Parts: sequence; C-alpha cells; structure tokens
Amino acid sequence: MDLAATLLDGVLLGGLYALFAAGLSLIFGVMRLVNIAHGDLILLSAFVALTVTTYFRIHPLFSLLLVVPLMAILGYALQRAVFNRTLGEDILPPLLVSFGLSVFLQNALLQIFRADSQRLHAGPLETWHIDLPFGITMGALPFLMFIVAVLVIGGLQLLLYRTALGRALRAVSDDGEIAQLMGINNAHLYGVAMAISLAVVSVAGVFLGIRANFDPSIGPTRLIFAFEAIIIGGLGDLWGTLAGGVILGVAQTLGGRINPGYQILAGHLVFLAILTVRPQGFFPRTR
Amino acid sequence: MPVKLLETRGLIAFYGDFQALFGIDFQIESGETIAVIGSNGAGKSTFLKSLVGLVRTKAETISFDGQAIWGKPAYRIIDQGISLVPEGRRLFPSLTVEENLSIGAYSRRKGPWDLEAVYTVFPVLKEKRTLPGTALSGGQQQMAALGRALMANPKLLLCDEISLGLAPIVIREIYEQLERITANETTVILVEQDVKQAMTVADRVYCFREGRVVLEGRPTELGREQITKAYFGV
Amino acid sequence: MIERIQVERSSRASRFLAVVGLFLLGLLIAAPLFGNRSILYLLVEIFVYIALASLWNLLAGYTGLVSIGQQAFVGLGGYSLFALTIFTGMPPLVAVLVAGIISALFAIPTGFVVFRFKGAYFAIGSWVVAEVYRLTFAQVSALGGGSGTSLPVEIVRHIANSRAERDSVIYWTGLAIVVGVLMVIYLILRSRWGLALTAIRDSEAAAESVGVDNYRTKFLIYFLAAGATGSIGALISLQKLRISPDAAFSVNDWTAFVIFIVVIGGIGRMEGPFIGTILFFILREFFADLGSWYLMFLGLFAIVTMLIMPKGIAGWLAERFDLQIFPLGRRIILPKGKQIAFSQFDTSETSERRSTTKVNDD
Amino acid sequence: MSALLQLQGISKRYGALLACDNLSLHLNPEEALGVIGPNGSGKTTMFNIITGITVADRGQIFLLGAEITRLPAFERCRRGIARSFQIPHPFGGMSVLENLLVSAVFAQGESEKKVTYRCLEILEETGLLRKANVRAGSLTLLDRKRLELARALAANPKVLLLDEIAGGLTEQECRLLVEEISRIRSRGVSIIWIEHVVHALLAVVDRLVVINFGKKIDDGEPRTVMGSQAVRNIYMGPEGDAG
Repeated sequence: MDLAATLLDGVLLGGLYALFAAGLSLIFGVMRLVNIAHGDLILLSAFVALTVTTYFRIHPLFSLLLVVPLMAILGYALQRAVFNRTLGEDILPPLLVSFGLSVFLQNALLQIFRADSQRLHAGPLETWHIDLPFGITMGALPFLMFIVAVLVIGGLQLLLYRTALGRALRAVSDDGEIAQLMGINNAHLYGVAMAISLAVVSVAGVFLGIRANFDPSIGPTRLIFAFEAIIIGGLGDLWGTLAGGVILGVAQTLGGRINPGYQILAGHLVFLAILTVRPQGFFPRTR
Repeated sequence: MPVKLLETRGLIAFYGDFQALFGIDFQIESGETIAVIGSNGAGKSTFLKSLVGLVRTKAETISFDGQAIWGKPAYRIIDQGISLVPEGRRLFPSLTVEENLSIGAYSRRKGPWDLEAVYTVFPVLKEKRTLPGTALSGGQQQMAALGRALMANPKLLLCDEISLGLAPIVIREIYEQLERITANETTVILVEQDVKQAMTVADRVYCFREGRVVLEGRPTELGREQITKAYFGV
Repeated sequence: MIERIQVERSSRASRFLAVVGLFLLGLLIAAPLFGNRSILYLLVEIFVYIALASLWNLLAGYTGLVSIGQQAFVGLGGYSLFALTIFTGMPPLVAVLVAGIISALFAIPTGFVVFRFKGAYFAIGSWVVAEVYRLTFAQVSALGGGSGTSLPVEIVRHIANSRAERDSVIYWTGLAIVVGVLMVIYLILRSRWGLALTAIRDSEAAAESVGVDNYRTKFLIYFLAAGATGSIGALISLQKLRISPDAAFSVNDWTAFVIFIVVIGGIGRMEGPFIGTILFFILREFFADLGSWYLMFLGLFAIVTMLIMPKGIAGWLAERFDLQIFPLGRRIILPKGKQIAFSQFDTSETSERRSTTKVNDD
Repeated sequence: MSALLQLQGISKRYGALLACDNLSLHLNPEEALGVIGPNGSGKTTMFNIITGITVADRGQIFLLGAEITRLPAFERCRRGIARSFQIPHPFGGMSVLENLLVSAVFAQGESEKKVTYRCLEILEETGLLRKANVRAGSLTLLDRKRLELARALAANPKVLLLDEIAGGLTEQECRLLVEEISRIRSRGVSIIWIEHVVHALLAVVDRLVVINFGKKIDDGEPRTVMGSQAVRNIYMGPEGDAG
C-alpha cells in the first residue's frame, strides 16, 4: 500500500521537475540557447523569495506576486544585455557565458546568504493532509504545487498556441530572418521569451524553497533534472515535458525507497536507459 | 508630377564579405509595377533584401515615402509599409496556414487586406487554413506567402521569384490574382526569372547583370534581342 | 618552379622558443633538488591544469566536442589507482598508467551514450554521465563510499621511503605526464589527424565530403583524451593520498576552472591553455583567500572575455603580433626566398570579421 | 554497366515538394556532362544525393558497377567522387594549402609528403599558389570558388561534380576556367557540371541534361538541347500564350 503512496509522491515531485524543465525548454525552442545557469536562477528566485518573506513577513506563496515580476524583469535585462550578443551558429559563446553566470550566481549567493541551508516556511499549510481511499494520505502542499505546475504548463501551451505573442515566438523559432519581414523585433522577442522563462523559474524556485532545504550549491543538480525531464518527455512539446518530469519524479522516489543513496542515481539511470532506447538520439531541432 | 514612392541612389550591398551590388539607381512611382529581370546571381534578390534591411548596404540615399530608410533595422522598415514575399516562399513550418497569414499583420497597418480579403483572392487557402504551412503544394504555398505579405497592407510589395518551380498554369493563376491586387494602386516590384511573364504585367523593366543595372525602360519600347543581350550579356 | 618550393613546418621564432622550452624543461627536472615541498606541490598542480586544459581544448577548441563531463575520467582515474593499489598491490606509479588505460576503456560505453547528443545537449549529457559515475562510486563502500578513503600507509611507503623522496617521485611523475600529454597533442595536431580535426571544427559537412570519417575521428580523440585525463586523475589522487566522490568528480575543480582557463587563455590554439593556466594561478595566489569574491570575479571575467575577446589572449596575440609558439601550420617558401605570411591553426571563421590577416604578397 | 556513374529512379521529397522525381542519369568514362535548369529544380539535391550528404527516398546509385546508394559521404569520396559546393565551405581557420592537404590525404589515403607537391601543382593551375599560406576564411568569394575546385581536384577524383562554379566570373576569368576544366578532362576525369553561365558550359561539355521540377526533361547533344522548345519554355517563358 505504501508503494501507491510512493508513486503518488513521485508524481507530485514530477510536477516540480516539469516546472524546472518548462523554462529551459521554452528558451531552447525559441533561440537554441542552453542556459547552464538555469538551475542557479531557480535558486536565486528561492533566495529572493526568502528575502521578501522575511522582510515583509508575508507567506511565501504571496511573495510570488513580487518575485515573479522581479525575475521576469531580470530575465529580459539579462537577455538584452548579455545573451543576445552570444546567439549565432557557434554553440560555445552562449554555453560559456551561461557557465560563467552560473559560477558567478552561486558565489554571489554564497557571499550574501552563507552556505547554511534555508527553508521557506509555509506555516500550517505544510501540515494539511487530504485522506484518499485505501488509507493513503496526500500532503495538501505537494498536491497544490502539482496543480499549479499543470496550470503553468497549460498556460504556456495556451500562450504559445493561442496568442499573437505565442505565434510570434514560434515564428522567430522557425525562421529568424523571415520573422523580421513580418515586422518582428527579434532581440525584443528573445528578451520576452527569457522573461517568461524566468517567471516560470521563479514559481519553481519558491516551490523548491517550500518543499525542501536549499543552499547556494544545489543549482546545477536542478539544471540536470530539468534537462532530464525534457529529454525523457521528448523535445518540443510541453505536455511531454510534464510527462518527463513525472517519470523522473517517480523514478527518483522509487529509487529513494530502495536506498536513500539511490534516489538521484535512479533518475539518471532511467534517463540514460530511455536515451539509449530512442533510435535517433537527440539532435536539437536546428533550423 | 506622380509621387516617387521609393528611390535609391548609388546603392551598394554585400552578401557576407562578397559585394553583390555596385551602385544601383532605382525609382518607382506610387501605383507602378516594375519588373526586375536578370540571370542567376545578377543581384536581383539581394536588391530586394537591401530595401528591407536584411543585408549590409551602403548608399547615398534609400528613401521611401519621403523618408530615409537606409540603415534602419528590418522591422522598422516593414512598419513603414514595405512587404517582401521571400524567394522560396519560406512559410513558418510550425504555424498553420491561417497563423502564417495572421502573423503577416503583426505590424498592424490599416488597409483593405485582412483574412477575409485574402481568402476571397485565394479561396483554396480558406479550405486548408488549419493545415501546417508545409502541407501545401508549391503553388498554394506561394499564394499563402503572397497573402501573408498583403496582410501587412503594404504601400510597396516586393515579390522575389514568385513563379519559381511552379507549373505554367499555376503561374498564370497567380499573375492574374496579382493584377487584381495591383488594381487598387498597390505598388509592386517583381523580381522574376520568367521574362515573358514579367513583361506582361510590368509598367517598366530594369535588367540587372553582375550587380549593375544594364537596361531600363518600358516593355513596349524594348526589343526582344535587346532584352536577351542584356539578360545573357552575350 | 614547383619542385624548388620548400614547405616549412616551423619558423625561426618557433625554433628559438623550442630551445627556450628545452632549457625550461631542464630547470623543471632539477626542481626537486632546490624546491621546497610547497613549491613542488604547486608545480604539480600547474602541470595538472595545463594538461587538463590542453585536453579540453583539444576536445572543444579543435574537435568541437564541448564536454562538461571530463571530471568523470578524472574521478575514474583516481578510483582506478586506489582500487589497483589496494586490491591488486600494483606499484602506484605503474597504477597511474594503468588507471589511464582503464579510463580510456570506460570512455567506449560512455562515448556511445554521449555521442547521441549534439552540440549544447552533448555538454549537459556528458555532465549527467559524470554525475552517474560520482553517485555510483559513492555507493562503493569498499572504496570508502560517500566520505571517501585514504591510501593505506604501506602503499604510500611503496612509492618511496621518506616523505621528501615521495614528493620528488610524484613531482617527476607529474612532469612526465604533462610533457607526455603535450607531446601527444602536439604530434596529433601536426599529423594528418590534426588536419582532420581542424577540418571538422571549421566545417563538418565539407570534412565529411573530402574523405574525413567525422564520427570515428571524434571518437578517437574522445577516447585518447579520456585515457590521458584518467592518468592525470590518478596522479591527483596519488598527490592528495586521499579520494572521495565529491572531490574526484568535482565539476568545479576539474571542469569549470579548466573551461575558464581555456576561454581566457585562448580556445582553439595550443598556446591558450598555457597562458590561461599561468594567469589562473597568478589570480589564485593573490585573490584565493577572498573566497567566493574570487570565484565571482572569475565567473564575470569569463563572461566578459567571451563577449569581447572570443579568441582569448592567445588569439589576440596571434592576430596582433603573429606570435606562434607551437608551429602547427605549413608554410611554403617561394624559390626567390620571398616569404608569405605564416599560416596558423586559427579558430573558426568567426575571426574573419576582424581585419583580414596581413598578406604581404600581391 | 559501361557507365562510370549510374543514377536509377532517384526520388527525394521535402514535405509537399518533390526535389527529385524518378531521376535517372548516367555518366560515361572521360565524359563531361552539363546540367541546366531553373533555380529550385532539384539540381543541387541531386548532387547531395550522389555525394551522400542526403539519402534518396527511392532509387539506386552505381559507381563503376558497384552500388553506393547507402555508403556514407566520406567513403564515396574515397572511391573517387569529389564535389565543389555551390556555396563555398572552406576550412576557414586553415591555410589554402592545408585545405587541399585534407582532401588529398584523406580522399586518397596517402601520406602528407606524397601529396604535397601535387597540391602545389593544383594551386598553380587554379591560380591560388601565391595565396597558399593565406587563411582560407579571409579569401574573397571568387578565390573561395577557386579553392572549392582546387580542393575537389586534390582528391584526385574519377568523377568531379561542379556546382555553379562560373557564376560571377568576368569574361577573362571565365575563359581561364573553361581552359582549366578542359585540361582536367584531358587527364581522364569525368565531370558533371551544374551551371547557369550557359556559354561556359557549351564550350566544354559533350552532353547536356535539362532538369525541371526534379525531372530530367532533356538529355542529348548540347546545341540541339539548347535549341529545343523545352529549354526555351523554361528560360524565356511559355511561347505564344498569355500575351
């Protein structure tokens, strides 16, 4: 019976990983940019939320009202000032610049917040439980986070496939030169894409902060989970990314039940297994 | 005195590090249709791309609608009312036919052209509006690309080899629609390899060879040999 | 006319620098005679980073394989050494070489997995594989599990009796490895493989269409780099006399710093890792005690370099002063002895945007 | 199977567009074949299929009687197929001489010493000798086109594929190119040459093939093919109708 509970935990954890992945997948889809600092930006939003909650003494979920816009603005500025300059045929510049950003962010956070692990306290919400049949109980908070994750991914899908902005983002992703012929300012649109990505990242960061302890050094592993969720779920489609996140979450929780040391390793091994099975391997959709 | 919609003087353009145009003087009046002919590599497409700012150029002036547009980024020039139907059509693969048309109106310029107007001119696009752009035949893709450019309600429409790789009857159908389009005084520059087809539609003709204008005039005034000599340079 | 043309492989400058190099090598060999313990330790660290940076440069700068997972082989090499010495009693110095071979063998299955990725995905894919190795060794209790283990005393004594002797032996081993790695890389780049690598870097499609087998060439370089990285990993663990999964497979120590060294030094040129390593250690000596401020500065420095000077210092030097320490190019001398500008293995075409190199011919 | 190179029923589709439509073609030993047709008619796709950069959906290719349809590109090159790209792909970071050495060493499987002087001869023939040490990335477009030809020759091919190599040349340069290609032919190399500069083509080729919509429309003696109705339609537009 507790196997069902473990599976449920895995699914709910998968929602968080899908959120990690959605931001990364959007950026890669629109401009072929793999942001090595993606994990550290998740951490940054957690720390910003920490500052906001302690300073204004408000609930972490309310802090989202401030953290999300802040991170979106940071995303737009980062893209226009730094990343736009690195886009082009050669994959090295964006990779190395984002690598430098990752090291910078980790150490800046270390300098400000020290290395001790922190936690965003959600108060009584953390203890609420929902009783399900067969005596399984489900934490209200993880369930809420999963619902929000699904809503965010649904929202991104709607934005991409139902709005003029989404149309423009897909057009720029298909053919940057012809997009300009439509009157699209590519540089601005890339900025908007990074702003959206960091908005999603900030939700993921706050949930991460509520769900578990965090410290400045755990960014890179979050990047790897995001990457694995994208690959397992199949490129390009955000619902696939959700499925990828869930599979990764379940693999990790199952592995964790066998032996706590196997949790992350199990996720990696499932990722590698799925990868070697896929015939064509993984080629980023190059135009 | 008819209004000069677009004028270039001493236009030089580069394709990568290769100079493709060597000082083009060109002008077109509002409502006119001009054909630009010339063999492959003569610089026709580069000329259109330099007007919309997609290639590196140097020029004494490129003025459009009384304003200098030289050196402006492409999206600013498009906003002022120039639209280009690119060579090879290049519809957006992940967008449906209707989405490809709607994104043509991204710059939201007012005018007679909207989805309904395009569908009346090209009814087949209405049937196939939910299909992805790539699922259309060559001719239908060309119509969609033309419709996409019209959706921006341009003052000046640039067409780059719209008859390329199309069957003769399809070319005729497209050119008939083009005449209906230019009826309500849209100004058109037509780059065309199919010399015969171009002559039937154009008020004036420019012939390019190796990045220079080698012949210019009204189709009626220019003889067939004159054109062939300018075209092949032999 | 053609028969009287000579093809020159080295210039006067590079011959002069070769002599200087030999003199420097002689000095380095003699170092243990007058250097104290901390200097020897520092020199070995410098050797390690020059070798790792040169190997990473060979992968990313020449072959176009941008890996963030080379720490996998540093760790594999280290653990191989510990396993060989502890379980089979193999003499440590022999184990350093055998550890390299073992790492190279591991590179075969690893390569099959990561070569399914392309471009930026290859970078993260290789990182994930390194993490798998790290977490796996953390489960191996026989080698100390997560907290790691130290090299048993009798094995340490096996290197040499006294501590001073041990320091010298490890130092010479380190010197031998770095010289060996650099010679191998130099010979590769001077040989037909060097032609193939730079051809792949400049245009994969064209390389394949003139007869270069891209996949096998890249795999061979990945295989060799893994072996050399393994030996270096073994040397590192031998010098530290201790090993743990987080230290042996550390992405910061064995990948992040190495990438910064190559980027700042100059990617795609053999001189890059040298200049980068020297600069890195100068910065470290002065600023390391500032802790995370130092690392923040390093991150920013890499970003600025990549944006402003993508060719790095070596690239800038090559363009400004036509300086070429390692003569890798080929140059023809016309019979009238009229010299033509020296060609060098520059990085990809991106440098073309800058003014074209001076051609003092027609 | 007397033909040196044989294409049988080659078809290739990109979405709704048929780049090659059941295309069959043969090239005899020491023959020069010209290929003309409007832009986007599938000519370059045909070259990509012969050289192995693109795999055909249907059809087979034979070289000296042996099937090479599925062979990877580098293997086909080693068996004697060399190609100049329409849009030059030089090895930008290497010198002009080194560009040729890559081709000579890997296409022929010879040591560098053995092939160096042959490469210098080719550089002299193609007028690039004085720029042997120049970085290929800094060449002008015309020199890059010469380099494409020189690099293809350095592979000592049996079949040389030329893709619009005369475009943008002055009269004088065109004449030099025609002389050079005639010299190559006399050394027993078979050639397939896609070109728009028709007068250069006519000066060299034995046979002329016309391709439109990925189909072979005409194949025969150059002068008669040029005079045919099919060619006139393509270039000068359908005669006598629509005005």
